[in-house]
Amino acid sequence: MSELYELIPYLVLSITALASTISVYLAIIEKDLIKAVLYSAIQSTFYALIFYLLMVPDIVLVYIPVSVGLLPAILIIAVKKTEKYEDVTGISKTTSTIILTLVVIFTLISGYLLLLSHAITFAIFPSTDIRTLARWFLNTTLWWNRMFSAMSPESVTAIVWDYRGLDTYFETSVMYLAIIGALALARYIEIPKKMFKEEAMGMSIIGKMATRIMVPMILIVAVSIALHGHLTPGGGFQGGVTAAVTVSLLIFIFSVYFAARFFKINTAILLRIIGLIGIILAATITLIIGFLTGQQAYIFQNQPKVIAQIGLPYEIGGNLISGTLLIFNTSEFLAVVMGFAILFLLLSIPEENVMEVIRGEVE
Amino acid sequence: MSPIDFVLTVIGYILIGIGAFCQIVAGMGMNRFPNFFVRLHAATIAAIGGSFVPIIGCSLLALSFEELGDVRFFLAGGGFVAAVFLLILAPVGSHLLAKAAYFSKAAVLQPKVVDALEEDIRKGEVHE
Amino acid sequence: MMIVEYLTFFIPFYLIGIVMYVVRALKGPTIPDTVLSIDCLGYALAALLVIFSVYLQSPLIIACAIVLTLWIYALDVYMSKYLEKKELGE
Amino acid sequence: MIDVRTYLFTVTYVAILVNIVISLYGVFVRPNVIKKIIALSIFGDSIYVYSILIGFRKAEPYPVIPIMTTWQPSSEYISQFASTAVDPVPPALVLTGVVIGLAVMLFLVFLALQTYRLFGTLDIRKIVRMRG
Repeated sequence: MSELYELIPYLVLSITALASTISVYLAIIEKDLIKAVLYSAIQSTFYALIFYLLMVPDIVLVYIPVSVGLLPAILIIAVKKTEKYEDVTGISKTTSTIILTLVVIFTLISGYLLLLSHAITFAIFPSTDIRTLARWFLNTTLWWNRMFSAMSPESVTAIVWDYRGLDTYFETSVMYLAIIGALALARYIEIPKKMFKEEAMGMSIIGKMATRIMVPMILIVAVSIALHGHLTPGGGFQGGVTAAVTVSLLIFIFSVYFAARFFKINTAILLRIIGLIGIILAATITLIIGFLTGQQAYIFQNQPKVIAQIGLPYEIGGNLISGTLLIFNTSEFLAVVMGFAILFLLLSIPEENVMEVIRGEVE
Repeated sequence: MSPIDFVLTVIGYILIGIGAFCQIVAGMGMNRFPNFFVRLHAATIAAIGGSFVPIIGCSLLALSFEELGDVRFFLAGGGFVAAVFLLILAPVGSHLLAKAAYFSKAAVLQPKVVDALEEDIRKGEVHE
Repeated sequence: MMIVEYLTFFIPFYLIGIVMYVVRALKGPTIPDTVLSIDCLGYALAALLVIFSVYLQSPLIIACAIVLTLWIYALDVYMSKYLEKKELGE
Repeated sequence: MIDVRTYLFTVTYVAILVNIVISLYGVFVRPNVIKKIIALSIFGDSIYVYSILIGFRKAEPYPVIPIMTTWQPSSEYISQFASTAVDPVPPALVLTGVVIGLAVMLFLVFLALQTYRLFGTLDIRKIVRMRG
């Protein structure tokens, strides 16, 4: 009984991996593109279960919205706007066999190297010990000595913002650049000005009613995921992508003209800029306090260090807030929601309007 | 174990057992029913019987599981929220899908006995 | 013996159900069949996630189930919008 | 005598390796741009799973998440937590990777849409043959 109890998670892990392999194979060889997108969504769902069983809930919370939700959504929109089927005539057999052989050899070599990096022997199953760096992070994430601790019980978020802040900062920059690139590709294109009509637009009344009920609840859950990011799994990005579902529901179930009542593209850009300024503030607030009081401080500093005695309070009135982590989570939440709002608004513009602008540009 | 904890545990296990039964039934229905509109029945069983009921059962089980400490209330609350979301969203999703599939003629209605909706559309009583 | 160990008997049933849904999703002759099976698969996985969070005694990982439920519904909405003849924005 | 858990873990490992092979084949051979984007996203996801698999550990009965459940931990609690929690460094890396991957994919999809609007096709062989 006890052995079976320990065996079940590993059994589920292997079955899930095999099922994901089948769906990946079908997704690649399928000619109907929309079915390929759906098969890749199945694969993403199974990967989410694998991540869950490997005990990394932060990754599950960010992976499910990204790979089950947002990426298929945008690919579905792209397939609807472009070709529905893939033309596979004319792929010669020898080329594909040669490439397949090369890929197999490359992957076997890299897999073998990965295996070697993992352990010297062929024992793939991980040992009971982890590397020293990880043990140090686990030991100091919430500790009595504030000089060496991030004062957050959530070690993943602590590493993301406190120990590797610069990395997260550039990640936000990449996201910013992608959205700026999308905006640049869609320049001069505007949402047509039309009135929203309840009967003629959108989907059925049942969907509209359910959306009206659910949108506040979804927002509450998203905000709680974002604001509890330093205590429970989650954080700014995870909460933001969860809240982005409300924007897409408003656009798809009602219509873009209904969503344009609440926010236009320019408003979304403005709110996103406010969020980005908040992230910069969270990175430099200790430095600003240091300048004002004439003490030494560093950029990306959260808790006081030995030679820089400034730090934000890690608790207020008995509630743990972990210094700048709370500011970072809130700002990131705002920036991410508004980024996806911009993307969905851009994608929902009718194709005729886009083509008019492009024809004007080309000539 | 206090009596109320015992009752919660038993109810939780019963609900999880009902869920397991519904999963098997829905899976068989999913594979053996002839076309899309009949498979919607199996989907209802899967969503409500197979997922909503065991999530509630797990929440009750977690409430009675005292080794977890105070965090078990977090588990139970999260489970109830997930169950409520599922209860509202799953039928609406099936409805939207069925409506879109019917009007776009994406699903084949093969063993067809009578299509009342089509007759109503022809008479002009219902429009899309 | 802990009370959660009896869950060992129930988890295989959920696994069999999930495998059946995958078979239908990969076999499904039309696109709505596939979407419907992904629906059932997602909700079954959400139930399995809640069961595993009790089973592995890690209560904090429950939020994943809520998020999975939400996004499976969103996938439904996207696909029904794809099947409809209207433009995406309307 | 091979442990059943080791065997099942190896099955997972090999299955993800096969996924990488298939997705790389899709990236190199299939002509449609959207199909290439799908294959590229599957490739990235498989690499993330590998990173997480490296951070897994063995613990009795099962490892716990790298998140404490109490706010005022005692030293015994911390040492017990550090001896059963999984490695928190790969999740932090993968978190960054997922976000950057999403950003790149979004930009690629927008580029593909623009390509279709300008060239009228998404077949990479036809696009390459066009000039100007």
